[in-house]
Amino acid sequence: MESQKTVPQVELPAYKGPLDLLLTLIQQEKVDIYDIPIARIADQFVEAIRNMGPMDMEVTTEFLVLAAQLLYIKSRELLPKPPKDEQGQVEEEGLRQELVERLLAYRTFKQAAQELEALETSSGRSYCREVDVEGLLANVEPEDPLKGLSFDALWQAFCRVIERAEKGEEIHHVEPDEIAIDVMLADVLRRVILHPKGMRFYQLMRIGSRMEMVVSFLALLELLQSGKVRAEQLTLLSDIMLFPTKKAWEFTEEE
Amino acid sequence: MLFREPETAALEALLFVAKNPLSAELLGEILELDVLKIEELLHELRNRYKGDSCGLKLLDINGAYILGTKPEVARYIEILYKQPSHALSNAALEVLSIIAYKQPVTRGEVDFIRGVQSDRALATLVEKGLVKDVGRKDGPGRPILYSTTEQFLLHFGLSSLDDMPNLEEVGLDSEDEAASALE
Amino acid sequence: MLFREPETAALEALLFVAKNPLSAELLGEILELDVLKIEELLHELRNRYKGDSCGLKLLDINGAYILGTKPEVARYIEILYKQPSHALSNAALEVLSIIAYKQPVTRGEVDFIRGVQSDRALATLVEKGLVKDVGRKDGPGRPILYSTTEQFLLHFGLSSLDDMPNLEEVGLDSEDEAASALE
Repeated sequence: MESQKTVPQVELPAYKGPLDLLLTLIQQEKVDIYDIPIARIADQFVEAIRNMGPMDMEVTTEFLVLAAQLLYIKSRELLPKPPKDEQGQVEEEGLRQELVERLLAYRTFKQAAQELEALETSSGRSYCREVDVEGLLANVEPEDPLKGLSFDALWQAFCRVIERAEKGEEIHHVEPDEIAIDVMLADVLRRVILHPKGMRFYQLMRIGSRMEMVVSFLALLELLQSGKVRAEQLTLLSDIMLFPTKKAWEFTEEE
Repeated sequence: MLFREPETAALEALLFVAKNPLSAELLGEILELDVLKIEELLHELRNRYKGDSCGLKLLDINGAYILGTKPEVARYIEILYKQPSHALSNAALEVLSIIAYKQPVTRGEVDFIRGVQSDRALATLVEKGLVKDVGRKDGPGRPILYSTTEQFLLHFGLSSLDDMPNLEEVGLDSEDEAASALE
Repeated sequence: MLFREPETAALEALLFVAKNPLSAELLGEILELDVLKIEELLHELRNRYKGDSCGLKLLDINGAYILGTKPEVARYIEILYKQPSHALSNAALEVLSIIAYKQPVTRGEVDFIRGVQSDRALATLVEKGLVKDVGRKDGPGRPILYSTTEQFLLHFGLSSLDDMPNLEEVGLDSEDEAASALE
């Protein structure tokens, strides 16, 4: 066949796939992609695969699949068409149409790839530096985490702790008659610790109920007994002053 | 031209040490200048690098800036790094062009358009940092979706994806149809 | 001055991308120029970078060359890369104040005084170097004891902990009252 003579020009490893080969054959034939002479092109395609020699199995399979498709379309076209076989007609058109669309899409991206290649040579291949940030900052002192913090701010933070202890939120939210002795114990000890110069016993009262006074007093007795709090009364009628002792800080072991 | 010299110097140094491209806003914050002024100084730098004896270039990537080398000197850098020219193979370029125009896209979609398996070319592109995994597509098998990276823009000297050459409209339309047939 | 422009550009690019300083010999090999010529081009580059609006500098490190930034612009680079230091949280300040007044102190003690858990705030303080582990308390569990660091003293301009305002002196209202009642 005449067409077979054109085939050997094809350098196969250059093909990026069966669509690429098909497209090349069509271009060599200088025919319209919408009007492919299927019979001729199919033969050329098959011949080209035959000349490929041993290749990657997967790639070969892909070429064979397309070859089979081309041969199928060719056979449909060669067969005399039964006049009433409209479905066959539609199917054949559909196969051809699908092939054309795939070819067009492939051609578009093949062209885009060529444009990218041109860009790669002309404007691309810019290199940036590999930046070693740690090296850059090796001589930089880490920023002071206390930057802008005054002693006053630290003091205020401490006052917040004291205020919170004074408020004794967990005490307020519980009905006085439910105040558990151990909750009160911790509350009293915390407040005494925060008043190293002493606090009056009555300062412990927040609600002023009899129950609160009783529970506070029981808690205080226990703290006195364990030696964590020291009580002083200068004169008989003066207030009872409460002081933390060194042992006051031994609470963690009990927790 | 003569004022703002220290700021221009600082700007150049920032673009030199940047790990990633820096936006004009961030540069403005650091240099305490408004964005317009930054753009002006960037313009000045760009002009400075135009000279043939200058090997650097101001890269604009998605509206952020960084210094890079000119394409003309690429081969010397490749010698220094003992890398063969990192130009891409034809297959890789095809896969890349499909991903660039249709992103995010799955390997199956790329394979369909090319009519051939693209796994090896795709792996090369991922390895070179030109393409990355951006998640999974809903549907059977939940295949990985791929998109191009900033490195892709750098490699081709593009400022953004909008700078990509236009595809033939016809080609894209029919291609969309074909791809949808796959989905 | 006007010849060897492409080589000068390539030289600059090589010095730009280099990870380590490059010897004149290596540069000569890559650019196919003799070492004398390389020295000449390096001299040209060095002059180019002298301008005040230039933030780059040719560094000569033991006879090998690389691009770097000028010392004048260092502070901007620090701004670019420095982790914004987060101000200490209220919880961290409270913990710090308790440790400052009652050191050495265990976490359990701090928790007790604050009436809430302090582990995260304490970890932050240790990480920032304001508080440190100074041993273990005798007793069950041998809990870790914490104290403030020198950095803490330095910041507040205290030469030692004895310089801390006295808790008794600074005074709380109720506490003052109590104290005066005592006297």
